Amino acid sequence: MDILLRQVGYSYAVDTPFEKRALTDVSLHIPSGSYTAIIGHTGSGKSTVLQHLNALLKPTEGAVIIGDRKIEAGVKAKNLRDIRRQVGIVFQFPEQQLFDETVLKDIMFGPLNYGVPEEEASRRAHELVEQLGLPKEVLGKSPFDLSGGQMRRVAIAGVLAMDPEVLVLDEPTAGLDPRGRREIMDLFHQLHIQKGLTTVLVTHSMEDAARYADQVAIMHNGRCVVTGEPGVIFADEEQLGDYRLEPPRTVRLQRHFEARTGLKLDGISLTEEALAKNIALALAEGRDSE
Amino acid sequence: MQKASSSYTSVRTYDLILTSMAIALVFVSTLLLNIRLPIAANGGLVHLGTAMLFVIAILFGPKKGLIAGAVGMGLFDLVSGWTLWAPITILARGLQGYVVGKIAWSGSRKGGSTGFNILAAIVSIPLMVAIYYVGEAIIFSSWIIPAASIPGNLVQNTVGLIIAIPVVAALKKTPFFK
Amino acid sequence: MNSTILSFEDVTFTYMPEDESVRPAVENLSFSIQDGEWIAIVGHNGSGKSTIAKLMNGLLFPQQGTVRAMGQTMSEESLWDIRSQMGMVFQNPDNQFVGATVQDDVAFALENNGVPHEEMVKRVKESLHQVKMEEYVDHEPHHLSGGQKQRVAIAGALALKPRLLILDEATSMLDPQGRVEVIETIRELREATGLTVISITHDLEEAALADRILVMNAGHKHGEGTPDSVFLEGNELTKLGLDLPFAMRMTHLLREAGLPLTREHMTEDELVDELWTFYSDK
Amino acid sequence: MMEKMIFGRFIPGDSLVHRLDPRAKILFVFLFIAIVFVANNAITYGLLIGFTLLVVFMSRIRLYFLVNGLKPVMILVIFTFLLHILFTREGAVLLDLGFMSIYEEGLRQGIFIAIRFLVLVFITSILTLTTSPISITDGIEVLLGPFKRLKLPVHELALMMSISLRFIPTLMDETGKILKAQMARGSDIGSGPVKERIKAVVPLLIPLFVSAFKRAEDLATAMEVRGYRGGSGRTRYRQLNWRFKDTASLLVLVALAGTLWYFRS
Ligand SMILES: Nc1ncnc2c1ncn2[C@@H]1O[C@H](COP(=O)(O)OP(=O)(O)OP(=O)(O)O)[C@@H](O)[C@H]1O
Ligand SMILES: Nc1ncnc2c1ncn2[C@@H]1O[C@H](COP(=O)(O)OP(=O)(O)OP(=O)(O)O)[C@@H](O)[C@H]1O
Ligand SMILES: [Mg+2]
Ligand SMILES: [Mg+2]
Repeated sequence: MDILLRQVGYSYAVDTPFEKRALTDVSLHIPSGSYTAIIGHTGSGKSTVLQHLNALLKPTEGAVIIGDRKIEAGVKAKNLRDIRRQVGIVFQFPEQQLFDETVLKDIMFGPLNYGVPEEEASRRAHELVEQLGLPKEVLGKSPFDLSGGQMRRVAIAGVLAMDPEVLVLDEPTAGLDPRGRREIMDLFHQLHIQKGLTTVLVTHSMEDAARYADQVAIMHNGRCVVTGEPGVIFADEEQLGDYRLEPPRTVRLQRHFEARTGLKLDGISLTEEALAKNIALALAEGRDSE
Repeated sequence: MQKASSSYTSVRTYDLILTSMAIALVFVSTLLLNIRLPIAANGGLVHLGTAMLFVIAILFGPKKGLIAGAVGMGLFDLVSGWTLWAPITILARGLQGYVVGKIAWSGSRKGGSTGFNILAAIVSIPLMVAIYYVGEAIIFSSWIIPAASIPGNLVQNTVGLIIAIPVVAALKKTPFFK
Repeated sequence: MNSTILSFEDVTFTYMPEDESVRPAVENLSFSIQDGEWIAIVGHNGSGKSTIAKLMNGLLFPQQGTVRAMGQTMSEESLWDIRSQMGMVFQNPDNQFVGATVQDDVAFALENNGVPHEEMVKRVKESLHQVKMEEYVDHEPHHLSGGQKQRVAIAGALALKPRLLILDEATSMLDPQGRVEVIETIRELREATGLTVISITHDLEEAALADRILVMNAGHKHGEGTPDSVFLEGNELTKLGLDLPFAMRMTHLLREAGLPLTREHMTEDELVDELWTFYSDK
Repeated sequence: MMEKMIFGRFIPGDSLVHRLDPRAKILFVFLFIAIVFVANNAITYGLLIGFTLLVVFMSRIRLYFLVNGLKPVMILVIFTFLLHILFTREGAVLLDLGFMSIYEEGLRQGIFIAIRFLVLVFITSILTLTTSPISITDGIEVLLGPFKRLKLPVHELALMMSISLRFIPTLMDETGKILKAQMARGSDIGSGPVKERIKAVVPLLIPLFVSAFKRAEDLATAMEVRGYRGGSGRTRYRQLNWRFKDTASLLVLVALAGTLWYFRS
């Protein structure tokens, strides 16, 4: 399912003395099956953009086209439930949405609301708990009896259980320890690959954006200023600096290495593994050519 | 709600903060959470402040019920243009919270009996309505005008009751109350 | 100079003493911290780090062993005196801000300790200056970023002129910029005042800044030492659910890619240096 | 942000009224409420209007803003006025509409009550418009001071109020987030059949409670670590200063009461 933002503007608290413009003229195309990372400084409008993707916010200017639905500023949109089922959203600190008596019921909450039959919902819950690396026993426990990391996983399962076509993630790993962070990001990537799930990730981690995304969008002062491939975006350090962002660590190390040795690596290394390989290669070649 | 360390001071501090949170919860539910119902009174817009007040009084008893009702809703009046009503609200909602808590907690029930919880809320309704009626009668110097707000108050309270009971039941099942 | 400011002697604590099957959150733990040191405590989720922090300032009392701080044994009697000499900053910036405005919050601990008014005004100003938040005296918490709130929390701790500052994952909920702000603040404070700092963290880059690292695993002390010596364990740490600093991960990956790197590198500079020698050697 | 909307009732400023001690302002409002009931004829009500406008003027709050913020209250004023006209049947008939008549006394009553109502609303609103909630809390704490002897936990009450004020914006943000998160899971208190809307309340309130508990626990720990152990032995950072202008403001009110009494019929 393609999502298209067409010159979207959004203001909070319209028609009050506290009106606050959050987005201006944002155009962004999220192709079906892509993995898009949205990066930008704090307050640049990333979360506001995200909430347009499943019509939790409606643009005050411009239009958002989600699949075959069009949500236009000033036009009353009816029946947004379908959109919200197709576009699942994992908020920052999603464990805050847990409420039900047991983990099983909580995971089934979304699907049941959207009319999925009981057995099917339960089947999905069982499957997801396993997929997310949680022990089977948690299904019968109260979500409030779990550790922080487990709660986060259950909340994510609650969104995945609706079987969305698009998965929207707002800093899904904030506050987790390094292992938890890595496991969850890898899981999203796996889903993206295996199920062809269109994925949109808001993150402060340039490393994650570089590692996983095939399209990167930079937000700055409520505008979407650049979109492009990570290899191109993260190579342009000057531009990143203009938007108060730093390149990923791998890129910084690569530049450092290049400056010191005078060798030039091919392209730009977006993952640690790639960087190691490139450096090894360059050094080997450097030797040969002497 | 057991805290790991339970010296006298820490229990009191926690209690104080819990009460502050209760005030904030009542305020926020009054301001932000509205349900529109297809009925005429109040234009159909019902806030969840009353429901929240019932829940708090039932879960935490008369003292917190009193403070959450009086301060939470009184504060709401103060900051949202109904300053003149604040004294009435403080009295009516404080008493309402107290009565609900008192009945729901009578005989060491501690809000554990659904029957008593419902009874508590029902008993508090005429009390709250009457205080508002008398208070507004003084402001307006009339016994007729304040009658206009009775239906709205009744709807508000009824919806509060209908919502509070399942919420209490659900909350009682969370580990915080075991 | 090198006096012990805090020590644990064979401390065991369990949240559920009645339940034998639950393992203690902290077991037979001993360590000591010298005046002026910066110690990092690292460990996976649930390894007992926060429990240690709570034992340090008498929020919890051990079932076995002794906690000593500021030259006194922790007890109901000495507790308030000890607390007045240590500051603590917690993980969630929102849940520790008591005052209605920045200055009220910084003054809170002073009020509790009965500091006279003129002195309070002076100290509030001083502490806010130390964390570079003096321009924000009248700001309300919800108008501050996470990093700013944490700096206010640090100022609130500093106002009492503590000898020891404990940070329990104080940076883990912040965005990268907020994290840098807070770590910078701590660094500068240490340079200026020689404050003893205990930072509990998941962030190994942050831990690498400390003088000494204490590694926790499932309630036990796994080991302790300088960052260099601790990180030398390499994959052992990864097994404990921890990460390695970036430069070290790269060192390992480069080795896997066939480069015969001889040493472990803690910083990028060192790593690039060796790569360079390697290249220029030919 | 949303919190500005509620506390937006407080308009920071530097007028004489803003600078009065909150205790003076609270006492002023209570005294004023009592005094208003002294008025009973055209002159006294006229004086009240004059006095109120003077206070509004001195607060430097634009009348437009004051009236605009009070729209729902204004509707009530009009409603009250009409009811008095319709239901009072004393004095000469001013207008005979056939199906009903408007009496002189009704009109008089209607106007007077409306005026009383308006001056009350204006003066009480001026209090909250010129005093920050936290100053009001400070004022209340000190004014309630004498009740400490009756074992009323005044210090605790004031601390509770200030903590709740501190957490209201936080919980409001949180409420917004939970609302959206559950909406994304297909449960919405804003649309669908009534039964569904009511059902959608549970998934909303439980997380809100849980989050409040969590915050309470964290905050209690943080407060204790910072040496909080009840009200005794504490000093105050915020100081209130009672100055001459505060006494003067109350004296003016006494003068007003005297004048009203004199002109009362
Ligand atoms: N509910 C709201 N009411 C009013 N203004 C808001 C609201 N939410 C966000 N804003 C404002 O809109 C702008 C964009 O906010 P947004 O949350 O989209 O930023 P962000 O890029 O997600 O930031 P962060 O990285 O801190 O999460 C900010 O200036 C913010 O203050
Ligand atoms: N209040 C409590 N009641 C019961 N058990 C607890 C409590 N707090 C912590 N525990 C348990 O004690 C152990 C140690 O917890 P602690 O919070 O000290 O870990 P931590 O290292 O700080 O973890 P994290 O990195 O998640 O903060 C865990 O197994 C935890 O489940
Ligand atoms: Mg955001
Ligand atoms: Mg911890």
